[in-house]
Amino acid sequence: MSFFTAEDETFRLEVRRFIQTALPLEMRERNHRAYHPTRDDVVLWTKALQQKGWSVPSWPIEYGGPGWTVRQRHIFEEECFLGGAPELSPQGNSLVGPVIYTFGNQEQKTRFLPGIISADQLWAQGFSEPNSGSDLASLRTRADRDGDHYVVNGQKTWTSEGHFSDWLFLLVRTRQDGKPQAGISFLLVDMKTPGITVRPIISIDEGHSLNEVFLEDVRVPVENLVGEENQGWTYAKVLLGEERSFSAMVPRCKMEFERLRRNASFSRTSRGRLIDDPHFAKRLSALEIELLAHETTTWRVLAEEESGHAGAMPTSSIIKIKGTELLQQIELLSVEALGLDAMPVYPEEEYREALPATMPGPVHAVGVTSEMFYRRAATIYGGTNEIQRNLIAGTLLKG
Amino acid sequence: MSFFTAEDETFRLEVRRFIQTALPLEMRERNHRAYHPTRDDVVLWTKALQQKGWSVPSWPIEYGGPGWTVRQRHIFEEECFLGGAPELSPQGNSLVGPVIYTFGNQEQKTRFLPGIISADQLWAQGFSEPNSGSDLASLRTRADRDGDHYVVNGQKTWTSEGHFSDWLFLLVRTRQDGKPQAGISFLLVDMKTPGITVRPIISIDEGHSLNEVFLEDVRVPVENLVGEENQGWTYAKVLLGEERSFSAMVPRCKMEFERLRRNASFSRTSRGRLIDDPHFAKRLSALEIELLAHETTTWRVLAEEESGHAGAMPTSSIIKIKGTELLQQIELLSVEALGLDAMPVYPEEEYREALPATMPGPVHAVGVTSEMFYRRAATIYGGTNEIQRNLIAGTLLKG
Amino acid sequence: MQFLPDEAQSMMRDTVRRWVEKDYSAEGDSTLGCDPDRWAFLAEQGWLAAGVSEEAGGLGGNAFDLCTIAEELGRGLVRDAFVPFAGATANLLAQIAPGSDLLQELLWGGGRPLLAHSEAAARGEQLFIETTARADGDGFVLDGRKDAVLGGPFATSLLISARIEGEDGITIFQIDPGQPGLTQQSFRTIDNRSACNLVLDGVKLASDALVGPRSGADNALILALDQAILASCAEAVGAMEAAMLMTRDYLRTRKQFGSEIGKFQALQHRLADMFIETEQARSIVLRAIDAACGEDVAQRQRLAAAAKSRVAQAGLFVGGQAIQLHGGIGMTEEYGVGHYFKRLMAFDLYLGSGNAHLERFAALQQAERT
Amino acid sequence: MQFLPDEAQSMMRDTVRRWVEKDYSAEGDSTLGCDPDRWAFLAEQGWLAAGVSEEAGGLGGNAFDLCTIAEELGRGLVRDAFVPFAGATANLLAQIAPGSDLLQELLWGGGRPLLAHSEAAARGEQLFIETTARADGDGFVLDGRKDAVLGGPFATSLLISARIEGEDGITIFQIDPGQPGLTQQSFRTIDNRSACNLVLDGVKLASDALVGPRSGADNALILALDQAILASCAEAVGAMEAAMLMTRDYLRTRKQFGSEIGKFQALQHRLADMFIETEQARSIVLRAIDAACGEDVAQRQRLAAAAKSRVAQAGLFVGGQAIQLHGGIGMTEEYGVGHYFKRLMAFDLYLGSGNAHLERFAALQQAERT
Repeated sequence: MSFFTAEDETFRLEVRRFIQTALPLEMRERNHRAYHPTRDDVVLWTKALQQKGWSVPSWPIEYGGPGWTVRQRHIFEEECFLGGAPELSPQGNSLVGPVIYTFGNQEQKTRFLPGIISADQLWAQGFSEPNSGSDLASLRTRADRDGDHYVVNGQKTWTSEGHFSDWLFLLVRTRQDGKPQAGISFLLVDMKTPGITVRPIISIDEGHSLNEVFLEDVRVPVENLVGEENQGWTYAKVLLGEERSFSAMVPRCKMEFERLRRNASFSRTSRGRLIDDPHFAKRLSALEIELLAHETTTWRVLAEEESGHAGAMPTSSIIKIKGTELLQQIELLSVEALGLDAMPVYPEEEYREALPATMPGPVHAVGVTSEMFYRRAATIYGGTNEIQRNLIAGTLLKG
Repeated sequence: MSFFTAEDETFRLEVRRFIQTALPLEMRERNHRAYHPTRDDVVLWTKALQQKGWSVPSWPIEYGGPGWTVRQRHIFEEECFLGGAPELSPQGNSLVGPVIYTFGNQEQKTRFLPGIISADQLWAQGFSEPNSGSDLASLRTRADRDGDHYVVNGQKTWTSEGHFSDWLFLLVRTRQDGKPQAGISFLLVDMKTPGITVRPIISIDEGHSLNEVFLEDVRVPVENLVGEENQGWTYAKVLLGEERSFSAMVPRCKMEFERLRRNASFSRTSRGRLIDDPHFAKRLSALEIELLAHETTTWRVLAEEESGHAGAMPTSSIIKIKGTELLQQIELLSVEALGLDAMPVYPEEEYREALPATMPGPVHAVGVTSEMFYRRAATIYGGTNEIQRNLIAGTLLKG
Repeated sequence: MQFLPDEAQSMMRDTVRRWVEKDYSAEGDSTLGCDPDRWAFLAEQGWLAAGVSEEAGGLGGNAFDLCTIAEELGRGLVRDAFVPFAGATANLLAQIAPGSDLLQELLWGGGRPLLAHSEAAARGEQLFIETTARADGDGFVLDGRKDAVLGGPFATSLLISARIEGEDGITIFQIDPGQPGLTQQSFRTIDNRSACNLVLDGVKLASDALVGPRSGADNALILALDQAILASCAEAVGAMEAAMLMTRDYLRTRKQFGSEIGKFQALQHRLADMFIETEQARSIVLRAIDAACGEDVAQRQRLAAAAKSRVAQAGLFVGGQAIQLHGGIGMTEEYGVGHYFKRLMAFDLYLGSGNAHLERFAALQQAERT
Repeated sequence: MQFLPDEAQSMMRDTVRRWVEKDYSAEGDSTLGCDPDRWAFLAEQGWLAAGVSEEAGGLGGNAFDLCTIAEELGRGLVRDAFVPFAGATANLLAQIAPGSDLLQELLWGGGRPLLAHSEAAARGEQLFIETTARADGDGFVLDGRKDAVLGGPFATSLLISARIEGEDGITIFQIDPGQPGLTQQSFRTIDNRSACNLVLDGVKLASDALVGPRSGADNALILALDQAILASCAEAVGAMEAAMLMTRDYLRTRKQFGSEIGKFQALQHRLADMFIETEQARSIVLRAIDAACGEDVAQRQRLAAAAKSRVAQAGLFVGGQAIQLHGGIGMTEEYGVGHYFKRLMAFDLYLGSGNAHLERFAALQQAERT
């Protein structure tokens, strides 16, 4: 594991120690159950990190980030996951924040970045629409100029954390003619603006993290336009390209693999512990080997990013495909390993905060099945794996 | 296994007994090695069957067949495979024979059918061309009318048994305009006609069963046209649809599965016989279950054929896909089960007829690896499995 | 070997299908997981008795009849615990208590006795239980636990499997759900059914609680569980086919990049694979039904194991791809395609996972050879 | 952790690649499986010594150097037994006979000693051998057999592993190929290399035939075999990448139904999967190389097993799909894409199958935990 240097390992220890001291125990246990994070937890943890200057780990120093190397960011993310910290809200941190400091004007930077750093303002994303999934550029939500406002009408969907966010960033159509990509603009919208309705989408894990957002004559001041009108697609594309090693899900895969291994040492069979069963051990090993390979591919991508000259291949597509498919395999085996203890529903609202006095299964079963159901989305969001395979083949066949 | 009736089982015993008495022992051993059949073996065995009236098992009585039910044909084929009989030449039996008795004229029937029944004339197929594989209708070999002859020019490929056949049936282009399918005719060609050159194609098993056939100003009498000019595509399509349960490869899968099971009882490990290793037994079981399911699907298709009302679904595509993919899985595991004994080449020409005095591995290893290599073609020929999946999806999406 | 329903079975299938499509609704169900009136209707229709021989008190059908009904219920994701009652329990009682009142009321209405056999550590090993019975005067004292008893909250009496101390086989004891010493913890399953865990802590029973032969229910249990496995496989096949067709319909209508997504070849091939898996699953179930109607007990067991293994594998593939091909909408609780996946996941867990039955098949084959 | 070759390694890689592309030809090779002059050239270039430490007499490189060369040879399907000589034997001698003349002549030319260890029943269990040595006066008498010794016909002396009766460990004995009692049966492998089986029937050896510690070669053997596994994995990765690119090129040019077949999405996705598998294989090899350069012996073994398992799986997929996507032409001996599949099949069989190493990995992990 000599990908990481001695300094990296020192850094890892520092992160780990910080998490151990700063993260409340009950929050860690909650998050190890892998339910959707609550606003309270996200805010509390972001503020704790802010004390260390770590609340926006990928940002450069000049905008309030720690100025970490890519491997430091990777270590930080991994330690947070394994340590049971709630995930930082990605919408502000990884999506709109970078767009604002890269393409926004000085006023926007001053106005919006501090709220992201402190989690005083949480953000939600308004990109997808019911009829614009993989084909994002076909979006139809429109913004029409009316004096010094845009008037926005339309519908967004799959809006994570929309039910507890303060601000919304939107892709909207500001021109109807020309190529679909050409008439799109990037707007920042206060969710308290009249005309915005948020409707929850309950996902198949019975949890609530997604929402539909309806926009009806929503008046957005023109100063909330990021960059130039009709150039929003360009900004969004840069941002989607940013995700790269993030989408590899190595930390999550590791966390779930460790949970599986731990749980399999609790599961009994007629011949002893499940973990000691040679057939089970073989299946576990196949996943572990895949995880080793996948982690190494991700390190290769990190090294590429570090060296500054990314290769010609869409390596981010490989790690997105592998990470999500491996995660689903791990989680399917996790459910199977629980056996009958995976049968009960352990609903998020009853099990998230604290465990009930009586439960239909052991503590370690809580959250396993709902996490597995929820992650069926992993091969869909962030560009379906079918789209990713198109990209890989396209590059190969062109190259 | 009550798919077969008591009469069917009586019939099965009759077939089995006949094979036991009529098939020379050395021929059985040769064929259990699963190399390509020789002309001598095919002719000898066909003639033996002819004595019983069994040499063209799928033909109706009026043309010299036994008039069997589909399940009798299935039983016959299975017993022949498991009993180690050489495969009957499919070109005459299943391909050109039915075309001649369905679409040919009386003279053609009289002239050609007896030679197929007696194996006095072996046939080769000239459909595919180097640039017309899956897209057969794009074929370019042309036949131009010159008095009472066609003059044929072009090139055919993948011609099985072309090197020891007497006659060739061809799809040729007799009209250059219109839809590609519309200008194709079906010709019967004596392979001794001047202008025909046969060049062997050695396949990756290092065996010789395939050939290229070059046709240069080959003069074919017009009476050798089957049916009407430009209607050949229709005849070929009917014929390709005929294959159905044949392409399921159940008998071959069973033979290869039995060989695998037998061989795994010979293979040693540090803990005893390979067949007794629980990990290996589990992998073997997965294949056996797949084979049970596949055989049952094939029976369902047979029952459909029997009932005369085939369903709307291209069930033949399912059993083609499953049969060929399962066969490849069985054969891959067969090679792995041999371990180091699978490393030597056991070339067909040295091992087919009789085993050499000294060999680099045990008798049961002979032919296993070359068979596996050769059957990589199974998912390609007879309509690639990709084409089969297109067909299934097409029917579903239309239906 | 029967591939298609005969005329009477077709009529029954159509009746069940119509009922599922038109009349069935789980809306007003209590936490029992089923509505008593609805259940009475099922009994009246003879559906609970369809797979039980006439001698035992049933309609004289066999596994094919049972599975024909189960497939339709699976297609509609009906929540009622048809398989535990009409599959496992009815088959068990038909063997160890044919013609009994207990069986009669189960089949035709009046009572809902339910086999409670499953224990988490068994993981599909059918005779592995740790629940014990200790002789106590004329009666018995039971200790142990049963896990995830599907339909448990709806049962009017429980048939507990236990080993009498010092004896070899398994015995079935009938217990009232309100029996002192018995704790019942009900829960909702991941596929929205109702189940319970049972804890038996010194449950005292009189000698007449014993159902069937003392310490001699082993073979009957295996056959009953295998029968339930087949019926649940049939449910799964119904669910798979419905999920596959729902996906097919979605591919025909959903547009992206200017055309129906069904035009994309990669999605076409995935749909084809869903279809192939569904058909392979159907085939192995038909084969296992055929064996279940035969006399060869070893063959019955082998094929039940084969069916469970193959159908579970197909089910997770088909259910998972149904969501994948739907994209985001497939992830919503409201749209419903994900419910098939949940049912198929629950199917894998019920009565021993597909993987456990693959290992069982291998062990049976090895035992056969030696 | 090293992902890419450094400058010196890049130069070496380019030199090897150029040689493979321009100069290498197996046309005139005898049944030895390699041309002595060509082999002398490899030695001269320092390629045989690239992975051996300076102290032992090599160039001071490590597993990365060895694998860099092996990958290029695999890419070109070079038939020479580079891995058995420069991977297994050189690494073994570097441990048990560093600085010896035997190692010197292997690395720099002059002699071609070859480890002959493999026995069919071992199936990847690295220390399982049945060849025995019996003390006989000052010397020994060897009995047993070695199977499929890759490069065997080309060896000038054989290093036989055997267990001395009554002792626990493994001992290496040097034998002349012409030694009485030794029968060598040469054969051509399925991927057109040269190998032999050896039968030892009372082979009498003097005490100086012993190489390295008596009954103490076990650990060195494991490390040497694992090193050879990594080098052969690198060969396989080279072969996979070549097969993948050859397929890519074919998809770009072959036309059916009026367009390049690379336009068909199902084939595009298959190509993408071939690429992904190739990259996963490369990653696990890099990870295992990293471990091989470290001190943690348990980790080295685990990762060698992981690499073999993962690369074999990837290899059969990529090789098989390369044929499939080519269609008929892929089946011909002449066209050549099938040769990659054959090499990758042979790779799976060599030094224990991928499956055997998956089981080895699982056993090592279980041992670690207990």
